[in-house]
Amino acid sequence: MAEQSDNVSQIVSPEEELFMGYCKVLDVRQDRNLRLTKTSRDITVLSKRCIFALLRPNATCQQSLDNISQQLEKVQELLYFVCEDIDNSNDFWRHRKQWTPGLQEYLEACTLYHFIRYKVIPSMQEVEQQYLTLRRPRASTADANFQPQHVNPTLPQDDDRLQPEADHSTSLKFKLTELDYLLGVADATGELMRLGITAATGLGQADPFEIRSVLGTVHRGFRLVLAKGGYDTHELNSKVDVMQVSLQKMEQMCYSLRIRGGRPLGLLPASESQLAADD
Amino acid sequence: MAEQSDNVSQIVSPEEELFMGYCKVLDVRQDRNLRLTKTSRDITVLSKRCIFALLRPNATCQQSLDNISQQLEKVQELLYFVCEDIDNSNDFWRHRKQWTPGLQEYLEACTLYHFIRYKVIPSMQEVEQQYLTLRRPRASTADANFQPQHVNPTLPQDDDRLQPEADHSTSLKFKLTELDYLLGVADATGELMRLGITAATGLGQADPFEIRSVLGTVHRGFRLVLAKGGYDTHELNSKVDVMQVSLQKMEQMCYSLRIRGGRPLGLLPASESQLAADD
Amino acid sequence: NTLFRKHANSKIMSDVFQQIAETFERTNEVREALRNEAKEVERALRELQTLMLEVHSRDSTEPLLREAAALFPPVGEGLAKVQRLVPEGQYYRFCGIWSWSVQQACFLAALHHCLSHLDGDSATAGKTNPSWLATPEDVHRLLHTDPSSVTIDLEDFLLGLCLVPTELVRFATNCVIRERYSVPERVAGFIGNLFNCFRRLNLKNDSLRKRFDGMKYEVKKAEEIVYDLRIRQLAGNKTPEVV
Amino acid sequence: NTLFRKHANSKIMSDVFQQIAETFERTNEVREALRNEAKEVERALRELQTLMLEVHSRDSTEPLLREAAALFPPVGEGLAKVQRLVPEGQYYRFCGIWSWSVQQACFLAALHHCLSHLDGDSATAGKTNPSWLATPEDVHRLLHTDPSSVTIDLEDFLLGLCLVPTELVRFATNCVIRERYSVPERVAGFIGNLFNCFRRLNLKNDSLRKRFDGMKYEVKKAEEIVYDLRIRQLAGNKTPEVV
Amino acid sequence: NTLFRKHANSKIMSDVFQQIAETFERTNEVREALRNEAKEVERALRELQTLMLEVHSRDSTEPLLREAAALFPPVGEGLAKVQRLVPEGQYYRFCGIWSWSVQQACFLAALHHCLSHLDGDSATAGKTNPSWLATPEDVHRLLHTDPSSVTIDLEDFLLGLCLVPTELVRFATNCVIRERYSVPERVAGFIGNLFNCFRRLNLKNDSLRKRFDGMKYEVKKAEEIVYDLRIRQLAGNKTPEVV
Amino acid sequence: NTLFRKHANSKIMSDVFQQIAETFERTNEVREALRNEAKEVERALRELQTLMLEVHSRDSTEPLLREAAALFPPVGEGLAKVQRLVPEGQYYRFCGIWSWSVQQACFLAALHHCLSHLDGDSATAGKTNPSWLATPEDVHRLLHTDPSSVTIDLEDFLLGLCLVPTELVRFATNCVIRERYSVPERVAGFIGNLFNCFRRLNLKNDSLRKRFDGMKYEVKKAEEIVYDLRIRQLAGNKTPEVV
Amino acid sequence: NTLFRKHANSKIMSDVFQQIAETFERTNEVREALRNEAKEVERALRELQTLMLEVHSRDSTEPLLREAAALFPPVGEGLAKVQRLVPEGQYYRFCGIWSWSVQQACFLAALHHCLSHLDGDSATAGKTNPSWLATPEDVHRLLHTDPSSVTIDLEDFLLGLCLVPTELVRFATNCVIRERYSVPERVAGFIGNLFNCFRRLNLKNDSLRKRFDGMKYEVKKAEEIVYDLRIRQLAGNKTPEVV
Amino acid sequence: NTLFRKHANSKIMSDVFQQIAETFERTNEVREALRNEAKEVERALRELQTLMLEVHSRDSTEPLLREAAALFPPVGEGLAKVQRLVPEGQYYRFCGIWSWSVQQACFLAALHHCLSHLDGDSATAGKTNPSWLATPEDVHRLLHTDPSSVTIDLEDFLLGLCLVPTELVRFATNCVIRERYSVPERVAGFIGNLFNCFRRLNLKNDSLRKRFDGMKYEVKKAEEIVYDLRIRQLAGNKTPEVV
Ligand SMILES: [Mn+2]
Ligand SMILES: [Mn+2]
Repeated sequence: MAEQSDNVSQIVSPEEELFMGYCKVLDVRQDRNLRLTKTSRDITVLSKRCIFALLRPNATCQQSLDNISQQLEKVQELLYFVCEDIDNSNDFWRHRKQWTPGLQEYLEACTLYHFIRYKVIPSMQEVEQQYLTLRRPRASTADANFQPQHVNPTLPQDDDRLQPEADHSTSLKFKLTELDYLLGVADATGELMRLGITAATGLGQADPFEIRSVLGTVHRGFRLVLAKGGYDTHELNSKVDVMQVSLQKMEQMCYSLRIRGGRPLGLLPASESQLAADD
Repeated sequence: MAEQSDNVSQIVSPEEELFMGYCKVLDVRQDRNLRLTKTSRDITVLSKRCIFALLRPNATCQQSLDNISQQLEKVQELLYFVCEDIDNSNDFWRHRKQWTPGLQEYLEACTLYHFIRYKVIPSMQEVEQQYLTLRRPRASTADANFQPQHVNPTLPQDDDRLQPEADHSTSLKFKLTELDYLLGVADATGELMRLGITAATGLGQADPFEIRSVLGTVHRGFRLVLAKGGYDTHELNSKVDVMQVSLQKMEQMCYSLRIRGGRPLGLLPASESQLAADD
Repeated sequence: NTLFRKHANSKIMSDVFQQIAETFERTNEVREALRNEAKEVERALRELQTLMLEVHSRDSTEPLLREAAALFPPVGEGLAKVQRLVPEGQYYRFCGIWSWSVQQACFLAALHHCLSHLDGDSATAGKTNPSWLATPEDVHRLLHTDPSSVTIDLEDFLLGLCLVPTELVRFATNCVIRERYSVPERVAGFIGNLFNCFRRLNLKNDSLRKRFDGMKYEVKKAEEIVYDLRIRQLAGNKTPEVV
Repeated sequence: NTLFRKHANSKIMSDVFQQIAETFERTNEVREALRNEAKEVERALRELQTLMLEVHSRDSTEPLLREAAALFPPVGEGLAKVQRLVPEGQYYRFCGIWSWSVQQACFLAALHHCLSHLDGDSATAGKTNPSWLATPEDVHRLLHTDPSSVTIDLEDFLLGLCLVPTELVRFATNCVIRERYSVPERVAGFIGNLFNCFRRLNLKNDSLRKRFDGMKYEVKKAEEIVYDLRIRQLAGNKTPEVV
Repeated sequence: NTLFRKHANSKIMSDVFQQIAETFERTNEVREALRNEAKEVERALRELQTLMLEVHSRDSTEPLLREAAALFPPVGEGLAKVQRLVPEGQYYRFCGIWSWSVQQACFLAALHHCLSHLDGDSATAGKTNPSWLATPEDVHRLLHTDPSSVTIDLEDFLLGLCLVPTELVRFATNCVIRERYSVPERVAGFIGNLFNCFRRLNLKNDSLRKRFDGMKYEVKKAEEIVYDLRIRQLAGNKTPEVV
Repeated sequence: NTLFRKHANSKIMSDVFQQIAETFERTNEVREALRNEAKEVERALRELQTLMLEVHSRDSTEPLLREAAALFPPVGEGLAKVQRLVPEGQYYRFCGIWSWSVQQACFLAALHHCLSHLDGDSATAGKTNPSWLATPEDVHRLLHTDPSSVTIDLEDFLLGLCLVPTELVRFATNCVIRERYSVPERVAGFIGNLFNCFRRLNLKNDSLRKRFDGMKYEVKKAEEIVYDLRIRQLAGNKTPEVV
Repeated sequence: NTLFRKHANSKIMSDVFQQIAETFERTNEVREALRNEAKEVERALRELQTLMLEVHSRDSTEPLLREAAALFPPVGEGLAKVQRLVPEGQYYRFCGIWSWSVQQACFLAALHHCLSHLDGDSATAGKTNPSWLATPEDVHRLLHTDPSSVTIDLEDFLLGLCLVPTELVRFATNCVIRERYSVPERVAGFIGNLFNCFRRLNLKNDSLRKRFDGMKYEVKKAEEIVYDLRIRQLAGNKTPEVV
Repeated sequence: NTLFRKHANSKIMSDVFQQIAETFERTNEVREALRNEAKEVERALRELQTLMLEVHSRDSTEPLLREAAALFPPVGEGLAKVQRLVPEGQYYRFCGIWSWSVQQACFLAALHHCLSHLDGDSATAGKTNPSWLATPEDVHRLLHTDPSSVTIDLEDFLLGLCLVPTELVRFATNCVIRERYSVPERVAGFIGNLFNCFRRLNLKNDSLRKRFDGMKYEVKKAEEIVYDLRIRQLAGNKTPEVV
């Protein structure tokens, strides 16, 4: 019986009651979607700031590297909340579309940081240990702005959440999939190319020939993965094309350095960046 | 002199110092951009919830209309922060791209609410008085999540902010431009069409012939504005095309009602929606 | 100390990629296997659908529904076989491959459930659920599966349900052609009720909201058939009861 | 009470739209006037640019810079005329119509300022700003305008600055062709310094970041010219001093 | 020392270009003038179209058609003004600038002509042409122009004609809503005729081809309205003969 | 009973369309003929272009230019044949069909003219025009046509001219490879002149605007070649003066 | 000194390409000829289609079908002419040029065959095939061709068949308008049959898949017409049985 | 009572369709098999391509070419397997499924052939063809196939060839980085030759036309590298003669 007048309490059919239950389950998912999207955007903003800082002129000095590593820790606090929100494998994969953009930007920042600090592209294990082992943020430091409100799930039956661990162990590990790792590294190659071109101008510390060979190795690795083909590679195909463009820009840069005597001569008083350029 | 070793304090050229000043000005704008974008997204989410509620079966009863009007007030609290953040005309227009999506969704919700409650499309004045007169939210109710952090502007010279009013008068009026009003009303016509088609099934309260004539009048009004042409109308052109599709869907609906005896017979026990259908 | 004394050791890096390539290959194999298995389910679904759609051109639906009931278990069995291939906890990673089939199975099960009620003989529909509207449990019952062997995601179930009204309206039209004048009113009652159910949801997900928008037109057509019968006194003039 | 007793009064509504149409028409008139005025500025800018770009094919730049200095005020005057038409506080509503001209004016002023320094004769550049890098005030000085009559938005100023290095590199190339071997080193110093300045910014705004990425290639070309001169002892072998 | 040996021809080159620049400038001025004039015509056309579109929401079209008839001459006058600016014999060089307006004028004139007939009162449509289908002469009559003052290119006329059926089908739908059940039949007859006429043309020009293909759907929609009315005995039961 | 009342006008409608169909057919035939004729011109142009582009891989251009001069008349003759098919005063209506060929002819003629000068032997280029820059008359002279038999629209001529700098820069590059170090300077002078001439035109037509913007890069490339030669004292140390 | 060492192979390279150029030229000529021939077929098809589509506006279809039967052979003859130009065994290489015409011919032949049956006089349709559904042989019979002279690819035949239901539904609508109430039922029966036949095919080819999906709407529309007639007792009350 | 009168033909209809369904199924199966086989070839090709692309980052290409030579036969074998599945005389009907693979195989074979020559050791390239330009026979030799087992369509071969210049220019760039300054000259000679050969073809097929247009830029880039080396006396000062 659809309600007639405005204030008669609506008589609801049994089927509609059933749907009110469904509505609650969908709302729980929708709220988690919104929370994850918001936090993912905040992670993206903070990670981009780290990337800009890493490309600044004074980025290579110890003091600014430490400062940037603190900023990365701030991102890890946000990732902790993401991790808590998708603490079971179903939610992890069901809500990937919401959290993967933020994670990829963070991985791009970590890869660039790692390369500037240790001169190597971090492996998956290194990323998981050094950048995805997340400690529960002390309430005070946690920026109220990013504190995700948990909607207490009224209808557990759809919500296949694992029993939350009894004691909140101090740290969570964010599960890194191969695809997210590759997508993060692929974006980082674009920033490495920027680092390389600045170096070729003599104003940066990096060695363009070095960056060219790293980009070459990463590009070959991606081709190796893609040779297998398969569904996941769709997301990677466009990234590999962009990487090829970056690689060829570095090749052009090294080409013009080579025909001009091979070394990036610092415009300013000659820096000791006279490196034996070999391949 | 570009820094050589890692820890030598960087000697910065006078020109670079000048740019550090520019950097601060740009950061102030960038932070305001981020804040406004976030708040605008929150406004969009809340407004969409109001629209869904208005299209629900029991929406027309007094009790749920009051409930929805409270939700609209919650949106007004967010608009208050937007208003505070762009309290001078320069920022109002400079950051329009950030706040207008949220405002438009809010105007869509208010127009639909107003039509369901008072059977008329609100005029610009009515919208400004009833929906854009914003009171300062009491600290407690303000959801910490949306509290915008003000970055204290270190360099006033670019930040052409008017002297903030001495006493925080209790209410602010959000300046409604003709373009934003039209964009909001245009989107609302899509939801009115949904209301009309549900009514034509006999399950809704509205009168499909009534909705068709309202859509016709709004569409004619938009065409009148567009006849003048000019730059602003670019944004409106696509909305008017969508409106024409909604109008023609309503015409088809009324057409099939007419050839079947002209009245939407409620499937459920005959409701008194026997309205003299005239145009 | 110069920044780049150490050279990125390309040897270590190509091992990193070699490993990843192998894991990718394993995931590809899982996807290939899932895809082949899903093709089997699609074949069984096509047969079930062909049979179910004959309801529009048969006088009595009862024998057809019994025949169709036998075609559900193979679909259920196929879905279980697919799900067995899914690595632990990765349902939502691969479910895109056969979620269309889950929707089709829910649609055909809900149609079957509803048509059995329409025949006023709830025998075929099984005793437990008196309502005409199927629930995920009813789908499991027809498919001879249970939530542990086959996951029916709520959104896939609802997307499947949205496809029922179109078939019901076509069924009602053909009932009138076969002079079974009592059916349209009960069909209109089902569809009106289902429409009100969906209006209870906060429909954010676009595909679900689009299908719900489409349902409105089926409600109207069902109402028109009742109207045609009512003004020609072809159906009992008692007000249509929402069963 | 039925929901829709009152009929939306179409008469009132068409008045609402009539009013809006009128306000739209007034805004259109403002835009039209601004557009016509902006065309005048573009014409003056084209003349100024044609003259300034002859710096690449002239032996001495000094007379050319003096001639060009006289072409800046008409541009400034045009910009002021445009801005006078802008309704109070609506600069950022309409500025899209002539922001390109503001960027071009800043670019040509900064180029003029820098070339005057290059000639080691800061007379033409006016006494106040010893640095080779123009500031918004220097642009106002050349245009004979002030912040109240003509707004120079910071982002437009920076976008204009980004266009200077490309012209400077072309100028350095032609200086070498004219055997004025001292210029390239100072040009390379300016460009290197400007590049480091931009690296101080948190470049979010895409168009600014794209132009900054482009500047890297000009830095490299400038360095290559210095390198060519250095290995052929054509320029004094003292290290290039960043002025 | 000069960079490029003194070239006698650089002096001559600029003279040659001087002439070219002048001819070029003249053509630009013509284009500029034509564009401004065309903008005026477009504004008048938009106003005429807004009024004509009200035929869908007005009960009687007759007063509206009279009102609209008064808005055609300004359009005709605008088109004549544009054409006067075209240099002798260069119509096809510049006609791209206002060909859209010519198509719109033909469309609205043909619609006006046809609606006047539909009202069974061919008075307004002028005595001479009893047929529903407007000819270029009818367009001239409404615009108060003649072939010498305004050229109506055949393809523009046909492109305009193709837009009439869509409006007529919408008009027929709204007539049914207003219970004017006699109109749809005559609309269906006219559209059927027009479609047959177009089919005899061997259409190569893609845009004309595309619009003609669209007309197929309008013919079907018009027939479906007549069908709805006939099956419910809402319209006279004469079957129209389309010769 | 007939659905559509017997319409006198349906008879008239088809007559009106009968005429339209005939005019339509005639225009299609003209277009068909023009297209076939234009294909012949394109074939002759392809041969001429193949020969002209061998200038980049030949040591001496003089014999090649003489050979190419003989391939221009067939192109001119083809263009005249096309133009003869165009109905009186409708040049601009159909010229889209072969305007690309006119541009190519102007481009190759201007290139031929310029290369003859570059060889310091203005004989082949004919006495009359001592300047590097070909004029429409020069194009007619090479094609053995005159303005009455073949129309060279100014915009097509300018579009053709814009293609010359790219070939000249490629020619200069290959001259350096063949150690003919005097050519690049004269090429840079010519391209600089041509760029200045084009800059005096107030370019509105987008395709011309785009090609002019492209020319900027050719000017810079030419200067870079002269720079490379000058810094290595490989070319005479006179700086060419661009007047 | 020469830049590229004298390559023996550049001589060989051009020989290799000489051969390639010749084979290329021959294939182009074949394509050219096929295209011209196909244009003739398209012209004949357009005439046939114009006549066939008049079936919607004629009271009796019988004379029209006889007239149309005479227009099929010219189409058949044109197709045979095209096929004769195809080099041995390369049908599928070039058939893309006229496959659209083959589809149209099959569509119009199947429509003709079906309409003859609808008239209850299978005489015109020839004795052999009593069924409504034309077979490729029926198409050959109408075209006066045989599989050796004209290949009818199965997919083209099926694509043509898919176009029949739309015309039949339009034909049924107009029959109701002309009060020939017996036709719609038989049309609904035929379309229902055709849809079931197509559903047995496991359709992978996208264009065929898309047209089959379209047929669903025609089945529903046909049922709705039968519903309209039945509810108003306008057609015989026997319910046709789809076997 | 049955809905549609008992139609004799519905029985016959399904028989006719039965045959059609069978032929249709057979073609689907052939396509399915061809697609699976083609996937294997694509996988082998991707592996071959990944290895060949390492030529840009390896110091000496000779060992790499030997390694790659071993990866060609599996590709050839896969192509032969695909072709064996093609029904007699229907190559062109299905070849679309693996034509991309044929083009890639030709591209990689031609690249392999050319790089072997570049290394001045034509041994690896097989004795017979001393020229840089691979012929279809050379492709067959590398793939260990022959024209009877694998058809290499001329257009696919040419499309593959068009991809070689881009790789060669990149190879030349990296050779300069590795200070192997003799390579670019020979690359420029080869690309110049290839471009001239292609220009003699009258290209109608759009994809081939587009790839040929792209080759222009590779020719220019190759010339610019030779120019850079020649101006810095980094390469032997012989000017290559392109005959
Ligand atoms: Mn990035
Ligand atoms: Mn909306």
